[in-house]
Amino acid sequence: MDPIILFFLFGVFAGIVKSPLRLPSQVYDFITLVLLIAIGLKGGVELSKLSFFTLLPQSLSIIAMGFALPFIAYPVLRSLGRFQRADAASIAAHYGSVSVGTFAVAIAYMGANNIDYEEHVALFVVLLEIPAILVGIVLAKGIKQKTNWGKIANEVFLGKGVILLVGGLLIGWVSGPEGVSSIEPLFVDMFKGILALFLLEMGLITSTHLGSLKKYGIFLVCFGIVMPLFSSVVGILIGFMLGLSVGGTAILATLAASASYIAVPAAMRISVPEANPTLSLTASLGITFPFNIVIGIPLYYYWTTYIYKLFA
Amino acid sequence: MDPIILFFLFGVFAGIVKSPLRLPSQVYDFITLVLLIAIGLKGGVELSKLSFFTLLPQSLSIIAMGFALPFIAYPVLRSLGRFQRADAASIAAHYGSVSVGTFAVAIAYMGANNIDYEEHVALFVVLLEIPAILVGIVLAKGIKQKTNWGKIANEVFLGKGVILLVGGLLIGWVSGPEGVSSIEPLFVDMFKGILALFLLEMGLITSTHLGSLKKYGIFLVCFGIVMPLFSSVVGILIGFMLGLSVGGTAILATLAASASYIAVPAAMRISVPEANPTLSLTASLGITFPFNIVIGIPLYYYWTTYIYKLFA
Amino acid sequence: MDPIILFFLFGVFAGIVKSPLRLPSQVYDFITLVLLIAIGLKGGVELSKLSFFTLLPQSLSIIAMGFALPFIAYPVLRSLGRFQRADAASIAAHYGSVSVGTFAVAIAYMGANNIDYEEHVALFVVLLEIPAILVGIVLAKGIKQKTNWGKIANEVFLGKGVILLVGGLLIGWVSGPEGVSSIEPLFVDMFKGILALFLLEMGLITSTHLGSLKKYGIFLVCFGIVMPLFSSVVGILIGFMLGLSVGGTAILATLAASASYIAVPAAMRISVPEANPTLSLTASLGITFPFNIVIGIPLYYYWTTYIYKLFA
Amino acid sequence: MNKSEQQLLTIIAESVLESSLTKDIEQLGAKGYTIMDVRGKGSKGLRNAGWDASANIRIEVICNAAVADAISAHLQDKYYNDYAMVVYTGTVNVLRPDKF
Amino acid sequence: MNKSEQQLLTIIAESVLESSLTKDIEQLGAKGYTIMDVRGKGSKGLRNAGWDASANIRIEVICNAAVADAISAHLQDKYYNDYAMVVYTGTVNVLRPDKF
Amino acid sequence: MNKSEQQLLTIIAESVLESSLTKDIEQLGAKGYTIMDVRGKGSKGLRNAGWDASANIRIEVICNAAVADAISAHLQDKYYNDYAMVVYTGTVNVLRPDKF
Ligand SMILES: Nc1ncnc2c1ncn2[C@@H]1O[C@H](COP(=O)(O)O)[C@@H](O)[C@H]1O
Ligand SMILES: Nc1ncnc2c1ncn2[C@@H]1O[C@H](COP(=O)(O)O)[C@@H](O)[C@H]1O
Ligand SMILES: Nc1ncnc2c1ncn2[C@@H]1O[C@H](COP(=O)(O)O)[C@@H](O)[C@H]1O
Ligand code: NA
Ligand code: NA
Ligand code: NA
Repeated sequence: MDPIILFFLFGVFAGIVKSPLRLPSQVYDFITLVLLIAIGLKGGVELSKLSFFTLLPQSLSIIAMGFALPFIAYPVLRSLGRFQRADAASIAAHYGSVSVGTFAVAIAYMGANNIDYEEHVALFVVLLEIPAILVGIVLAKGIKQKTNWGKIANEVFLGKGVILLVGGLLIGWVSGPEGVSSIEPLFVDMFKGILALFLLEMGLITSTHLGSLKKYGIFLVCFGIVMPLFSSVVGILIGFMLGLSVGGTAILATLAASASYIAVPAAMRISVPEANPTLSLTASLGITFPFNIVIGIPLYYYWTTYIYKLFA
Repeated sequence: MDPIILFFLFGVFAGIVKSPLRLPSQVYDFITLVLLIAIGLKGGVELSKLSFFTLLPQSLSIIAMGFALPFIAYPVLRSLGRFQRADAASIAAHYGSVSVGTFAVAIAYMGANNIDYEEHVALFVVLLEIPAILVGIVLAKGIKQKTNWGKIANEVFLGKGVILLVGGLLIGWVSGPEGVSSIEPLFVDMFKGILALFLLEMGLITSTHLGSLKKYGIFLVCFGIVMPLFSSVVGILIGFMLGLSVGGTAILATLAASASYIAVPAAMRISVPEANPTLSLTASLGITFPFNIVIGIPLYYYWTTYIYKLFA
Repeated sequence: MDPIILFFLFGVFAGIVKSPLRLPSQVYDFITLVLLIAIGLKGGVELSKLSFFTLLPQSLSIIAMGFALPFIAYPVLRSLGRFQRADAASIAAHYGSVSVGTFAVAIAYMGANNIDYEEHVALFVVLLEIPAILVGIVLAKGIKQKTNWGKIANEVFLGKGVILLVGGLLIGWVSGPEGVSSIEPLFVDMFKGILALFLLEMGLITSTHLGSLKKYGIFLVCFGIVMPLFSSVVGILIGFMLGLSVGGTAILATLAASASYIAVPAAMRISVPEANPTLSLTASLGITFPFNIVIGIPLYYYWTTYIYKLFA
Repeated sequence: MNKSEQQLLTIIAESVLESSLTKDIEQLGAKGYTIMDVRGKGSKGLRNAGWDASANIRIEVICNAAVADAISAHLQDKYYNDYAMVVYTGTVNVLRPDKF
Repeated sequence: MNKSEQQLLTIIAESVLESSLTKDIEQLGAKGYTIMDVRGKGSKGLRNAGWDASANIRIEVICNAAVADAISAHLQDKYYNDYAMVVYTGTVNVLRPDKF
Repeated sequence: MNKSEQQLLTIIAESVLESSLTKDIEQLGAKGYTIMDVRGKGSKGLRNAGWDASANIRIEVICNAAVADAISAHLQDKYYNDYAMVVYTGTVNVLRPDKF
């Protein structure tokens, strides 16, 4: 097992046994910042090699997926899960959006197993972050005159996660491969080590959400596993249709399967305050994140190879 | 354009659009510490190769420049700028001293363009930090009995910036090239990556000073551009006279042109509290720093090559 | 002299002259975390190559040493030092346990001088951390019904230092050499640079304890030097008996000689609150730590080679 | 010394509210505020500041009684139902009363 | 607005006590608390927060007078002799008095 | 329990003043102080603690009324014109009154 996954499990363990081990939040901020920029840079360098006409159909399909997924999750949460409207909308938004941490682990997985993939997938992360948030707000509030879309757009596009990814993408795109080579020792060579520390902290945070699992019952656990399985299949099909490589499709499947725990919680807290944040974070962090990084990613890769063999 | 400059511009942009993106101040402290030590170490290793008799004339000329520049800036600020005595003295001190961030970018510029320079220039940074502070205090207060020079010397020599640079210089000097090789992965290989993060934060800080620009009007903007242009010429002439290489002279020109925003503001705040710190920081951070790293450094290098061709 | 020692001395100097230089505590936490994990990982990778039957006798001997040393220190502190019971017990616990910082410097010393050693020595660090704490508590309180051993075990085994070392060991052990290679740029290549920053901060902290030296007099100073000298000989003999290499024995000697300043102070503060923490920290940080890293380590190595020659 | 009694209003709330709260406070007439990062526990559970989503801030506002009441009422109205939040007021003596 | 007077109990103590103190506070009947990291100086010398061993925390507890007295008495009894600690109380007006 | 009324003096000021302020406070007779890092806004503008130059500290001093007055007067005299600073006092009940 990749040591970075062990770091996560170690963090969960330390949290469960109530060790006083803690990463200062400033260190967490620093690590997140480096990861987000690193992901953006890598994608941006790759983008500079692609034409607009390659990217356009990919981008549109992926944005469409981001809009569609919450619409599938929402009725399930309302009817089977019996959640209140705001809660169902908020959870749906989390699952329509993406988790950068999961994406980073997927990238590390491909790297460790020497699987090729389109390195501009970082662009997909950015494209998937936002649509689900908009859908979530509309699902919670309906389309009212009153909704302050300007403020929401502000919140969403300028949030730490999105702006750092976009900034990294642009810097990588403008600088090109030689340009960024001088900053690679920090943003490329350190990537997996810093990701290990990030996952240690995610394990600690996850452990604080495990306690809520009992409270919210079996439905949330099932949803947190079945929804990513379903979304991953959607991701695989779209990747296949777009003609992505096996690796790229598996990453897209992982993105589809992942649930946000940075951008969406912050946006929902401001825009749909009546939704209970513990509910969505418990599902996304307490169930889906561990499931994806430990079981999901290899599984989605396996499914992708399977489907590609089937159709090829 | 070097990606580190793009990091700065990205920081300015994120600040202007009011993104919640922020580097915790503890991370800023950490980054600054690593940069200062790295610069000192590099200079110190080089110092160990030079004789006292090479360094003495260089050091004396450079200290003289540090004393002279604020005396040139002060009357301009008083008469043309119509600033109060304390404010003019404080701004003059900022421009007589140096900016370590600008120096780091200049070093990165030389590295990226394979331009040779005397690596002991880090010593010049230390030598230039202090004289201007003393001149600034004298200009503001006159030479009174009352001035507590002991306390000021303490403030100035033990300030974070100076002590870390001097510490790095001494450690590098004592250890020599082989000694420091084991710590190079952090202090050398990471240098540009960490500088990129530093510039991102500087961009964020700069953006908070842009708002004051309007308030303080056109004179400050002009001063913040013309003064470095003038100082750079002084730096080039001194570098030429000292027989420095083209790269070394261009760096000295950059040092002359740069304005402090760490050591001097802190010292002035304590020693000349009646000076308005917003005024000097707006000029030094809001105008001169961006001007120098984006336009100044290549320009000073160009001027230096021009002058060297003229006289050679 | 190794530059990392110069970083320590620089920190002490900056502290003594009252420079405002400070590492934010969050940065200290981050650096300590990386060091502890790095040490654990390295040891764990090595552990994976060894059989249980090699490790068992080593582990038992070393645990025995951890139990024995405080029993030797305690009567000396009580009779010669005239310390109160709680204070003597607490100091004894500090000297029976180990200092991870000293261990890191010893490792760096072996690396810099190309001296081979058994890399699983990190296991010894873990094994030595704990027994002395238990002895210290028993010495202070006697074996009462009332002592809440569950709570103490919790405190001791889950404390930041122990859990990170053990976590690192396990992750290294499970992942093996190839597994950890992808995170080596952070945990191996950066090791000495990060250790340098750690020692800078240790120097700053040490300097704040030098003031107490005068207050507690000559006995504490003598104890802080003689006790490690004595313990190092015990360590050398045990290393020799266990058939360790010269390097491994010198490291074991250093571990025996080192005094804790992280795990033990925290545990004593909770379990033996009536002991004065300034007393033990002054001895361990103000005297023994500097003595060990500057003089002790080379000395213990010299003694080890001497004894090995004598008997070989 | 010129001293005067003012209200010291303290708000403990989720960090995510920082920008809305400061905007509201200024609009309701306060001349300044002071913010610090804190952690805590209350009716909405443990907020240990391990990361953004579980961090709290504590805002202090020195102002006159009318402004303090206006802010309290506004917070009660706008945030109390949905957010982790505690508000309390006390009386303090300030120097330079004209500042507040 | 529904306001009521409560006690605001403030504890400044060594960071190492954080988990014991919060446990005690809750057991003695407080419904919540707020913690911040601080540094300082007192009878036990300078505690500059350079590292864990010299760091302080400041805990605020809003509670009724009985609970405040119980906590004060308990702290005095259990910690005052051996630890760096300062405790003080004041009166504040809180919104939503039912919370405390 | 032995309780007594004391003054709680709070200073919010630029971080750069930390060492001078603590020196002054001790010289004027206070037995201790507690410091925390804060950010804020006031008549001298926004101080968001992004870096040293824009950071604030908040100092709390428990002391008797005479010392509190002495400190207030001294601060007013020495710093108020040139620095971002707010000072206020309140009354608190302390345990172990002999400490202050
Ligand atoms: N009784 C209390 N005393 C002090 N702080 C409190 C108290 N109750 C809540 N808090 C703080 O206010 C925040 C929000 O409280 P709540 O809305 O009750 O969850 C908590 O996270 C604590 O930081
Ligand atoms: N007079 C005081 N005013 C404010 N804070 C104090 C005072 N005395 C002590 N403290 C704080 O309480 C902590 C413990 O105090 P002590 O037990 O006196 O060492 C100190 O480190 C300070 O943070
Ligand atoms: N009305 C206020 N309420 C709370 N804090 C304030 C207030 N005014 C100013 N402050 C704080 O005191 C600092 C200095 O204030 P000033 O001297 O007005 O710029 C500010 O940066 C704030 O942190
Ligand atoms: Na998703
Ligand atoms: Na200059
Ligand atoms: Na030992």
